[in-house]
Amino acid sequence: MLAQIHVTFKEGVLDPQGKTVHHALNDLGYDEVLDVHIGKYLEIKLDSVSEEEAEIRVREMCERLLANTVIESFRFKLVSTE
Amino acid sequence: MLAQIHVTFKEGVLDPQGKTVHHALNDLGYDEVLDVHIGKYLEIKLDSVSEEEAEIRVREMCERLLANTVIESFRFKLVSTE
Amino acid sequence: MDKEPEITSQLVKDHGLTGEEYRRILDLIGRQPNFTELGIFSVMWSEHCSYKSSRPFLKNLPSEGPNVLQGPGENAGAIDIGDGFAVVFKIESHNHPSFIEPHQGAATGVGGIMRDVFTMGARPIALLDSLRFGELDDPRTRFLLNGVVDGISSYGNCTGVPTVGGEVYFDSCYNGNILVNAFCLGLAKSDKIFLAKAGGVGNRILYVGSKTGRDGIHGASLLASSEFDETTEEKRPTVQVGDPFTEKLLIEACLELMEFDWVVGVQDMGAAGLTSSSFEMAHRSEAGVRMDLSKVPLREAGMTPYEILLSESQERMLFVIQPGHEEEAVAILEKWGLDAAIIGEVTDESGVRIRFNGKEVVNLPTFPVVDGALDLKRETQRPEYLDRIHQLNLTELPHPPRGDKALIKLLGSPNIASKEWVYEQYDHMVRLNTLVLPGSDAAVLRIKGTKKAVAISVDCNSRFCYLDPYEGAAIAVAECCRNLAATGATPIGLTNCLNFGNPERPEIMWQFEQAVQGMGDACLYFNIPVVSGNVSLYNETKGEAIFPTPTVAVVGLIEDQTKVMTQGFKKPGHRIGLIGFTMEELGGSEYLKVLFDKTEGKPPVLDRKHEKQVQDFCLELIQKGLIQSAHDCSEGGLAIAVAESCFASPAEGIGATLDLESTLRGDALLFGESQSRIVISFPEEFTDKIEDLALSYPVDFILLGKTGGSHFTVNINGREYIKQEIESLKKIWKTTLGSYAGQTT
Amino acid sequence: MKCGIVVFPGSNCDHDCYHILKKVLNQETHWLWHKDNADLSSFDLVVLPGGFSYGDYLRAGAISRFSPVMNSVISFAKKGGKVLGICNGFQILVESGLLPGALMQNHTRKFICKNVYVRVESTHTPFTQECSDKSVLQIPIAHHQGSYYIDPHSLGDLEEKGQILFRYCDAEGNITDSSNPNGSVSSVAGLCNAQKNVMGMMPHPERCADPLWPNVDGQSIFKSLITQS
Ligand SMILES: Nc1ncnc2c1ncn2[C@@H]1O[C@H](COP(=O)(O)OP(=O)(O)O)[C@@H](O)[C@H]1O
Ligand SMILES: [Mg+2]
Repeated sequence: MLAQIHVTFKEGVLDPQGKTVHHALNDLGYDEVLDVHIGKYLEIKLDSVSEEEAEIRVREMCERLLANTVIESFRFKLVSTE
Repeated sequence: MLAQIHVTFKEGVLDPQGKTVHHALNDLGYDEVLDVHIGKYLEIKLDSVSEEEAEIRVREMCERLLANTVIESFRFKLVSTE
Repeated sequence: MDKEPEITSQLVKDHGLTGEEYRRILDLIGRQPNFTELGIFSVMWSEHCSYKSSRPFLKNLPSEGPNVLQGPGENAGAIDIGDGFAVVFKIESHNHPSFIEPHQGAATGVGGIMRDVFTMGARPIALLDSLRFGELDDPRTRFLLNGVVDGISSYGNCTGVPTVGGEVYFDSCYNGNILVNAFCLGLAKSDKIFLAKAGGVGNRILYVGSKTGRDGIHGASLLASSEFDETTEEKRPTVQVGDPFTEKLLIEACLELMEFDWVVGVQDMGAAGLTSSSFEMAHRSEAGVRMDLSKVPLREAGMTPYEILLSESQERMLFVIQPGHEEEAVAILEKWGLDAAIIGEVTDESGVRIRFNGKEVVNLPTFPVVDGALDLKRETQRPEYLDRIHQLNLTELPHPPRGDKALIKLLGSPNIASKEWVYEQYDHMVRLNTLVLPGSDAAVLRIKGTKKAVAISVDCNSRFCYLDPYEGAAIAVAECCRNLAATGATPIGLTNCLNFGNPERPEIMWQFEQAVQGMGDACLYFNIPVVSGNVSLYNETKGEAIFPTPTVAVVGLIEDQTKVMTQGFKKPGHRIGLIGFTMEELGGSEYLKVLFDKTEGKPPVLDRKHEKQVQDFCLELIQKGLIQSAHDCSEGGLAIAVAESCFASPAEGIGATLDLESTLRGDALLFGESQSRIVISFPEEFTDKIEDLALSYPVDFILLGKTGGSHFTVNINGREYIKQEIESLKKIWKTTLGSYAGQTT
Repeated sequence: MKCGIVVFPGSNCDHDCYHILKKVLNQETHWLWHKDNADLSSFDLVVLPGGFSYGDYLRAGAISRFSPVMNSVISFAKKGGKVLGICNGFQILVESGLLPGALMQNHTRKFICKNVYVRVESTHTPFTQECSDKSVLQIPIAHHQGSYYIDPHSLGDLEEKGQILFRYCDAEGNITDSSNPNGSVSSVAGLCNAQKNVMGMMPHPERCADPLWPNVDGQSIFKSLITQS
């Protein structure tokens, strides 16, 4: 099983990196760029576990370690690797 | 239009962050974690452009700035925001 | 725009204002405030902004001196150091935000204190941080330690300001309330210190820096003005994210702007953001201000005037400039890629009037807002715990025949162990000024273009303050100055950060009163002006307050930058001596805590006169080039001081043999924390000179032994008390903190 | 020697390089602003200093390499002009393709500021000719993304052509795992291009070149350049 996790800043939280890259893209001539947000993408390979269990465990991993829930939110998808 | 971009390390390039998080998860008791890879996730909001054009432009942005193709590979998806 | 909420007693309460305070507002402005105005009073009358509990006490701190250019009351204090330069410095807390989100909390703390300094026209050249965490086995401690250090590292390093020193302590009293106190020192031309003034009618108000977002509304002001409880989690969105890159640009751009004489005043937007900066500037200049919030650069759509005024978005400043220079100013800011906008002007009215989308939304006189909060006459009462804990009976304490075990345990205590794991994550060398790197008693920075150097130390033994807040605070001042003396510096000024529990409890206010008194008396005695400071109250969770922690940072001056002393032994075969006098004092010591888990007894006695002589003597030895190392005795006492001098030698470890004669208990002699002691080393041939000089002061001075060999050996009255290999001792001392921080669980 | 020091937004060792070149070594030294597409033909040396240009956002050096001044630096280098990239400057050089490989996050995942030892691996370059071969220099590092990466094939190439100039080592000059502070491939601390006129290194020689401190090991690099012009 593979967990694909996206961790991004919560709405309204300043994203300095996104802001700077946004400016850089505009400066490079990509005027069509209206906004940039930068987050993390994690892929976690899991040993044989049921989907229900994985769901619970991965959520827990995100809350405990992978996301900083004070300023970040996360979402994930479980993909079978068989 | 929204471009959802994933930038990840190429095969064979060591991902120190992924390795550390892997260890940390095991230490926390998540023994089912077999491997962790950490990359970047970018969301770029684009002004009205055709999908074909966006495809070309976003690929270019990735190659020029968003990914370092010496060590990273990227993939992206365009999502209509209407 | 949505209709504003109606003012109800519940709404007033939600804004942290008491009924009495609300009635006072009605009295002062003669009408009901609207919603936005209520928000303004709420932040400006909060404990954090108004100092309503602490101000009556702070008046007792001495703040004057011939070289003081600016004392308390501005963004930071300033002291003339000669040669046309002034140092500008301040320390400030970011405790509550750091507990909620350690990385961003600590990072924005660093950003805030730097802005306080460069607001005054000074280039920040040094940062220090005083950190306190809960006990090691508290599950959150490791997470908080890593997060805070990471936050300071990422912010300080990116701005190119070296973090040159600090302190780190662990104690269970900080389990629910960590302390993150950040200090910044800047260098300015002594005749170009900028103040937060609005100046004359017609001057323009220029907004500079990041755009305003919804972050941190009621952040510093409310967070820092109430205790933590179960609802703290809900306050989370008030945490702000820092952008050190923008801060770096802001430093450069602001310093460039301040070269021009059409810049009238500057104020950073810290706690209570645009509100406090505009009201305070107007108030100080007895001027009026008109602003139009529609001109403020915004990050988010649909923000209300309430939100714009109360936002605590980081990396923003307010400038007041003379009319006619708007374009010049904006051009400089654009060159640095910063947002800038003229948002208002100075008027001859006596209040602040604010418009938004063509409508007036605020019209308030400045006095009620800035100075209207009544000083609270908080009750004080001596806490009962004191009588209980003062009873420490040393005869009941086991007294082992050898000290090896205790030494090893102390070296592995995170309070004593090397802080290398922390300061290696900080760029402590950038700008090429750091003459004494972290790891010695005080940091020393040369002042380019002069022969001078400044030394900085930050200190507080809060265990002593818990046992006796008056003595504890005085000891903090003395120890800080002693740290400076050990590097060759004379104290010139002090800043403090007073971290205490809930001021509504009379016992806490008693601690506060005592500590301020102790600090003030010590400063008077040592003749050190207190030029800036900060108060952090409500460091308390579910009724458990932290130990009183009046952190002090003292800045000292070294006239000749080539005469700087460090704590490491330099060569084998040098003599080791002790300036000062050792008594049987184990109260409040790290030894008592680590070996017996006790925080008891009375703190060591501080004899101020003796302290001063010890410091002066040490300074003279350094001036005359008679000694090769100096290190003050603090936590862990004499044994730890000598061990640290062994570890810090350039040869990665020189041994030492001490031959002591004493009637004291061995543990008190070696691990007791008697004040006013400095360990020195020197070439044998200077022994007589040093002894003669000691007699002339007079100051206690004894020979302890010699450097050399690969062991740390201590003999007491001819019997071996400690013998350990330096290499293995050093390993414990060096790796303790890092291996703790590096574990995951 | 006429030196130019590029100032990117977020550069913070620019003043330190200036201090060493101008005040300590008495060289003619000028600032080069990142927005200017300057004519560099009269310069003998261009320095890309350390710091956090563009906050190191996205990747260290990724954004700065598009600064207008980099066009000038690239054509200056192509014509044989000497370019020295220190720390962030090194990162910019690899991002811009003037030097091969990439700089990744330290394997410790932490910023590291401390003194390290490096061994001089080649003295046949304008940057190291004043050093003695295999000598050990003590130079501070201060970086978060300093772990040098290059594929094994290209690494062999670098070695063959003598492009590796510095390797992390212990005080005696031994290359060991424990003396590699950041996990760099083959302990590489600094390298140059095939033409030997562009050099990048993670350690900060400007931090050990002022005689006010006892260690002036960094001077040998600047003196190599000065001797030459
Ligand atoms: N948080 C920190 N940041 C930077 N340096 C630190 C920190 N904590 C401790 N240090 C450094 O470690 C050394 C020892 O600290 P400490 O034991 O508190 O010294 P002292 O007892 O002499 O005041 C000092 O040089 C100090 O600056
Ligand atoms: Mg000390």
